[in-house]
Amino acid sequence: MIAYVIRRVFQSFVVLLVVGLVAFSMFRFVGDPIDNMLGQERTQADVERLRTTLGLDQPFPVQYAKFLANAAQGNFGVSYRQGRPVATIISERAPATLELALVSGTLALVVGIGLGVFTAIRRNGVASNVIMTTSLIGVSLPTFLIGILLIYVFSVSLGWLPSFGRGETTQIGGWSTGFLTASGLKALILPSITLGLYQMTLIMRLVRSEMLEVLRQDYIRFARARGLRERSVNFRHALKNTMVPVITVVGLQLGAIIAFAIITETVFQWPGVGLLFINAIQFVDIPVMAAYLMLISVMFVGINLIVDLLYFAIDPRLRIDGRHA
Amino acid sequence: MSDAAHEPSRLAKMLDSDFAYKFRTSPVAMVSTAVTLLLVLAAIFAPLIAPLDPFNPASLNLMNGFTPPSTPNQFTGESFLLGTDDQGRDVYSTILYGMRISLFVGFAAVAFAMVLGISLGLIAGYVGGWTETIIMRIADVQLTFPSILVAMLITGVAKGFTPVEYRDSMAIIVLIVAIGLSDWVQFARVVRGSTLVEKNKEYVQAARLIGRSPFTIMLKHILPNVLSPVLVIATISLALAIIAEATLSFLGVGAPPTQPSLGTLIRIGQGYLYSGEWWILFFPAVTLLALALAVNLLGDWLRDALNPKLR
Amino acid sequence: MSQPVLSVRDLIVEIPTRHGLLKPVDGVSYDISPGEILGVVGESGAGKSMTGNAVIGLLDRPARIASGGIYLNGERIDNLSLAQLRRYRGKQIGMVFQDPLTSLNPLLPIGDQLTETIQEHLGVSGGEAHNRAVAALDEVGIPAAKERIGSYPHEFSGGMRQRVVIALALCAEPSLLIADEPTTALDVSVQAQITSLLKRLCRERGMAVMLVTHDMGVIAETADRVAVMYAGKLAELGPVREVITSPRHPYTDGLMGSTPLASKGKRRLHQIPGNMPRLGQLPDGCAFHPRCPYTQDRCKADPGPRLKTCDGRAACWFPLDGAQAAKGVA
Amino acid sequence: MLRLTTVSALAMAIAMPAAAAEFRWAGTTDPQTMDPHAVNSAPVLGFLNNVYEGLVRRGKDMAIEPALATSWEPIGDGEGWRFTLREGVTFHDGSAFTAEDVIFSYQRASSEEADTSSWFAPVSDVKMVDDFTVDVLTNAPNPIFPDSIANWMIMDSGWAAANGAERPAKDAENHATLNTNGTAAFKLVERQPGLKTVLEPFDGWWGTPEHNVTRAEFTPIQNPATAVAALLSGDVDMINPVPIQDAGRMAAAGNAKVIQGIEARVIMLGFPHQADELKYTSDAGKPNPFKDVRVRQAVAHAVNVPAILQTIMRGNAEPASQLVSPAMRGYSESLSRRPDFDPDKARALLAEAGYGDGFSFGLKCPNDRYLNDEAVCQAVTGMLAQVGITAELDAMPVQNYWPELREDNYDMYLLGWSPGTFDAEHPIRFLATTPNEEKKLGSWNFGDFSNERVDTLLPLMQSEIDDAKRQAYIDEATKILQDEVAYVPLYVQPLVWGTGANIELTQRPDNFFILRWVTVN
Repeated sequence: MIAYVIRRVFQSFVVLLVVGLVAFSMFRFVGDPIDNMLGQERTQADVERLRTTLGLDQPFPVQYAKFLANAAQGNFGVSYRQGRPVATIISERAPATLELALVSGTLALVVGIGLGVFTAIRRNGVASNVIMTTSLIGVSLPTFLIGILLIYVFSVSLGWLPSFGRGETTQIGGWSTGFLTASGLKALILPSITLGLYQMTLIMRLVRSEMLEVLRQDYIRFARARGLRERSVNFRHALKNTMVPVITVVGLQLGAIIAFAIITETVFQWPGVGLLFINAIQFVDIPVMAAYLMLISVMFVGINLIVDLLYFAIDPRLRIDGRHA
Repeated sequence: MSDAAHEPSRLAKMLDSDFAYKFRTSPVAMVSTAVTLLLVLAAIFAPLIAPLDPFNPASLNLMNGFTPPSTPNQFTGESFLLGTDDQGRDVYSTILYGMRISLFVGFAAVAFAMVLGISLGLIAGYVGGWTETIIMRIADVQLTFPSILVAMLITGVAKGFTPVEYRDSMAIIVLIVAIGLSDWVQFARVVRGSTLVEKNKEYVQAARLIGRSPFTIMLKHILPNVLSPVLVIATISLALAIIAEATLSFLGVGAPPTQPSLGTLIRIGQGYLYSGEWWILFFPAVTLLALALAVNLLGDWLRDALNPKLR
Repeated sequence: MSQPVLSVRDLIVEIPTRHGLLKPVDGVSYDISPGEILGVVGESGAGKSMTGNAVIGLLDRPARIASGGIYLNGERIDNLSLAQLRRYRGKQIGMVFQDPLTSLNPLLPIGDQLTETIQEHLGVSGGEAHNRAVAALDEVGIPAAKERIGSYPHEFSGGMRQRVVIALALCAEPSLLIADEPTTALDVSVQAQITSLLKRLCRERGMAVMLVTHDMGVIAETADRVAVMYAGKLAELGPVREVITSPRHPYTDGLMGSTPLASKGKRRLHQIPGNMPRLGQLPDGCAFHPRCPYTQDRCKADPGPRLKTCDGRAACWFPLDGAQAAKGVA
Repeated sequence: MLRLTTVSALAMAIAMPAAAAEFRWAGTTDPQTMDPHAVNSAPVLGFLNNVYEGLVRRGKDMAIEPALATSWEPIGDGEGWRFTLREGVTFHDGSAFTAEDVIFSYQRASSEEADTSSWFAPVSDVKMVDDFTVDVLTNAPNPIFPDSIANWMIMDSGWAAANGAERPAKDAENHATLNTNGTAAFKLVERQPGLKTVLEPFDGWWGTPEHNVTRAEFTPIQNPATAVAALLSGDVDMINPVPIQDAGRMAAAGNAKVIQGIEARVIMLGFPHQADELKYTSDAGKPNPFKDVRVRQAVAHAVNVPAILQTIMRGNAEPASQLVSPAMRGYSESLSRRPDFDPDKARALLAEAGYGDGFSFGLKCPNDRYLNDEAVCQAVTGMLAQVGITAELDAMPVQNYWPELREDNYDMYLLGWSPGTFDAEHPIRFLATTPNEEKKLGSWNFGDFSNERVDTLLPLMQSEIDDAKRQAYIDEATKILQDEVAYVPLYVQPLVWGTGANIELTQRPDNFFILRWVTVN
């Protein structure tokens, strides 16, 4: 199993390098940072000088190699826009995104699995059909529209919830949290619903179809034939088996939450890394973009790895195979 | 049995199948198919139905801008069924034409993803070995990034590589490729899975033994067996592609404003949400919702009706 | 004879479809006494599994019991609510399915699956349940039961798994065991072990066993009586020996003719011409008449007689006597 | 902390009359830095005007008024300017303001690392006469010098030295990036880049406060629709800008007000004056029609500016006839008439130029730089199509836009220009003079418009002290630009701010938000 993990980590590392190269090669198409950094009255000489200072005159593989060399030492460079170390900026912004992702991920997981199980057990019930059909509306609405709609209804028309930002945050060490104040919690509601809704419907539909599949299995019939309670059959026997295939997708979906946060954070001006990234694109803040993409890939690769390891925890069949792998 | 003349026709057989029966007895399937068909037809025949051609700038009168639905314009006195946008374009016409682009991009992207995914999936499953490892690794890597981000990257890179003078005309093609490339993994995975199963079945082994070429085997024996999951994925992907196109266009990296898709229309309309011109956002959004919902419902129903095991 | 453990009376199971009402089980009646093994035999689709599922209340929708009665130790159980029925399952009626590979939850150790069943029905403590689980495994012949109780299903071979399944079905000491093709998925060598295990348990516990199979050979070696089903109906019911040596129903005769049986010695095997019709396409008259070598006009017009109305053995207008059977389908 | 917010929220709910209050505002962009010399951009300078002060400042009407200098006068015959400094001024940290800080701030702001160094191009030296007198010597007579340094902010030399921030840091961080020590009415108490920036009134300010703000919090909200939602739901007290289309409705909403003014920015169409061929569409490679003045005139007549203003700008903008708005110094009153909307004349001009059958070309346009820029370009496309010339529009984010223009990738483009000096000379220098890298001339003249007379007029207007003569030079240049249709000025971009109904403030035409003019009722 250790060999397996080592192999996966190594593969992940290669993936990271490739992703980084692709992402980095893209930067030069985003635009030119120089114009944003120099004022209206800049001269061509200023432009050339700054270009050289930033190393932008070099071919991008060279830039990438330099970036990697620095990144390996934890140095992601200095933001063109803010003139501050990228690592600092990202660590300031990360709590906002992680808290948002945590809440919406939990929401998506709990509600998604709950409703998925419900609709699978009550397969032909009226409530299930209503839930299934409404869930499709959730999948059919682009995230940005949902966000706009929620703001319009709950902030502007009803005035119940804040329309943007994190509200009041509390600083605990290097972590700024919105969980400890009323306004921080209120500010979390709309963005996390917006962000979580799509994943929720996805998880729900997946859990439902997997669970229906499992409920057709012989061991479920056998469990029923042994006179076990429905609750035990559904949750002890069926749900656990449902989780095996669900975990991969759910893992990836939770990762996707962080990426999709870009759109939600833009709509709600949520001061997380997603908004930072969008701003960085607009400003062609290459160090921030590069660091963000690397961070996201590290996270995805990490999630993938965790998902693989979770398989071992859940499915005893793999533990045997894993030992030999 | 002896009377071959009374052998039911193919069509009759099809209409009598369980599938057709399930279809006829499911109101959801009927309605969603009807809505999808209606919207697709409306998009195809947009030039015949639409009162105005929104792509012809010469036909526009700016003074018609912001005319509310079915109300005469205060300057020109003209009236439009669903009102006009900021440029004085008839919203009804722009929706018809916008849907054309959205659907074209959607269908083309799914077709692209399908061809790519099925081919790679078949090859990976059938050939195995290193080929398989490489293909599925690429798929894994791509899966680690959400499709919308992949599409954004591809659009960005493509924009950079396209010579400036072709950029606008290429925008739609780039969009198709970007969405298609971000979506092929699903197909590849399912096809590969089924291929692995089918490959070892006796009839395929038999076909191999009698010396059929791998290509023929894949095409004639394996492919038909994976068609129903592929059909379901394709339907669901169509809805996803339409939404992805809308999202990309909403973010401003999709269809150009001179050829607005539904997403572009929503992006434009969003700016008028608080100013009272609700119709500029509302009608395209409802159309997008109706389209995506109908296709999704259809896909969902197909999944239940054909019941392929989808992972 | 003591009171039968299971009595099935005129059982009809219906499936409504767009082609009309199908009756996969149509007017079936039989009893099983304690310590007796009733073999239910027939081609696939004859309604034998459906009968077993109906008894334990596990019919898949839209199939439903339309009429008739099922009595367990004299109590009627076909009209019970799901919650009431659940108390009978496992406790009074055990069931074993065809494929031991898929019958066990792959994610739970077999011990857990045993103890949860024991605790559910016998209301004993965890420790006691554990002991009984070990005992149950012991009883079905799992070596080193104590050590293996924590193992997962995939760690057992096919035959061992079926033993585990049987242990699971019997761990709450039911009076009736329904074994649905318990040996079909197993290697031939293992098959015999499992059938003899079933036989042993039946005798030791005085349990009634309903053995559903398509394999006449298994019936011949295991069952006391046999019920032959064709197209949802009982074709013949009687003691195994009699049915095998002198079948009265032409279908049974055909079935015997196509089965290699040690007891019958060397002879040519015959095929029954044609296939069993699909339920939606049953012919008028006796369902077997298109394939029957002895068909007469009445068979085409009138549905086959009920067993009761006949001699209680074969549901046939013109049952065979021993001499005819010997000639067979020449 | 929590209790505190609740209390202040309660206080606001009860709406205590004219009580001191907390004020929250939002803008599209976060100031990149808190260093007044590191970045020469409107968001930075506008924000820092609340924290730092210059020798002079602009009043509510944009007129120059004394700030850290109480008076100023020319030295000799245009050798420079002498500034008399205000006494008794202290920085936020309590240290005293003297001429030394002015010299330091000159050195800092004109250093190579500073983005503001071009302001000091005409300056040869700055000399300390005594503790409260400073001489600024110029290379040539410079009548508008005091006007040009309203954004030159004075930083405490001692504080900068103590914190190692003697020079601005453009691509790295230093103490002055996140901290300030100015003399203005507000001091910085919290700075979280991109998240929020908090100011509090400076008790030791030399002036008399006109505001009643006790704490002010700035949040960048990039999406204008979100900002409108935030204002309407009471989450912020002021937003800048308000999307033009929302202005009317917001004013009617009751809980918000709209404050409108005319900004200094003129929106115009630009042409390639030197290119030989068209670069886009099927006509790419054909001779460049825009070299012909009649074609440029035709464009000017084809664009229906009143219609654009009526619909897209919702009646919130004024048409423009020249490169500056009437509010700017040096505006040519006599040349205030812009070409009429006259499609027939446009068609006639095109026919005369030999383009009776029209042609097609590529129009470049930003989509996030100016108010409704993309919509305006679309409208222009439609209007040009009606006189027979087909524009293919390519709209893009501004970070891609400037490189495209710089590489001459356009057949026509949209440009907005706001003169940093509030003077008509500014656009002539940047947009209309023959590009000359060495002399820093015509650096935004993408189309390489070149006219000898305009080139000669520029130095004349730069050094002429006499207002009437100077105006004559400017008028002459403006006339040439109009006749040659160097650009087609369309309109002056409006300035639209939104505030809560209980807020009183003053909007300055340079779009700077000055906190010390805010009253929360």
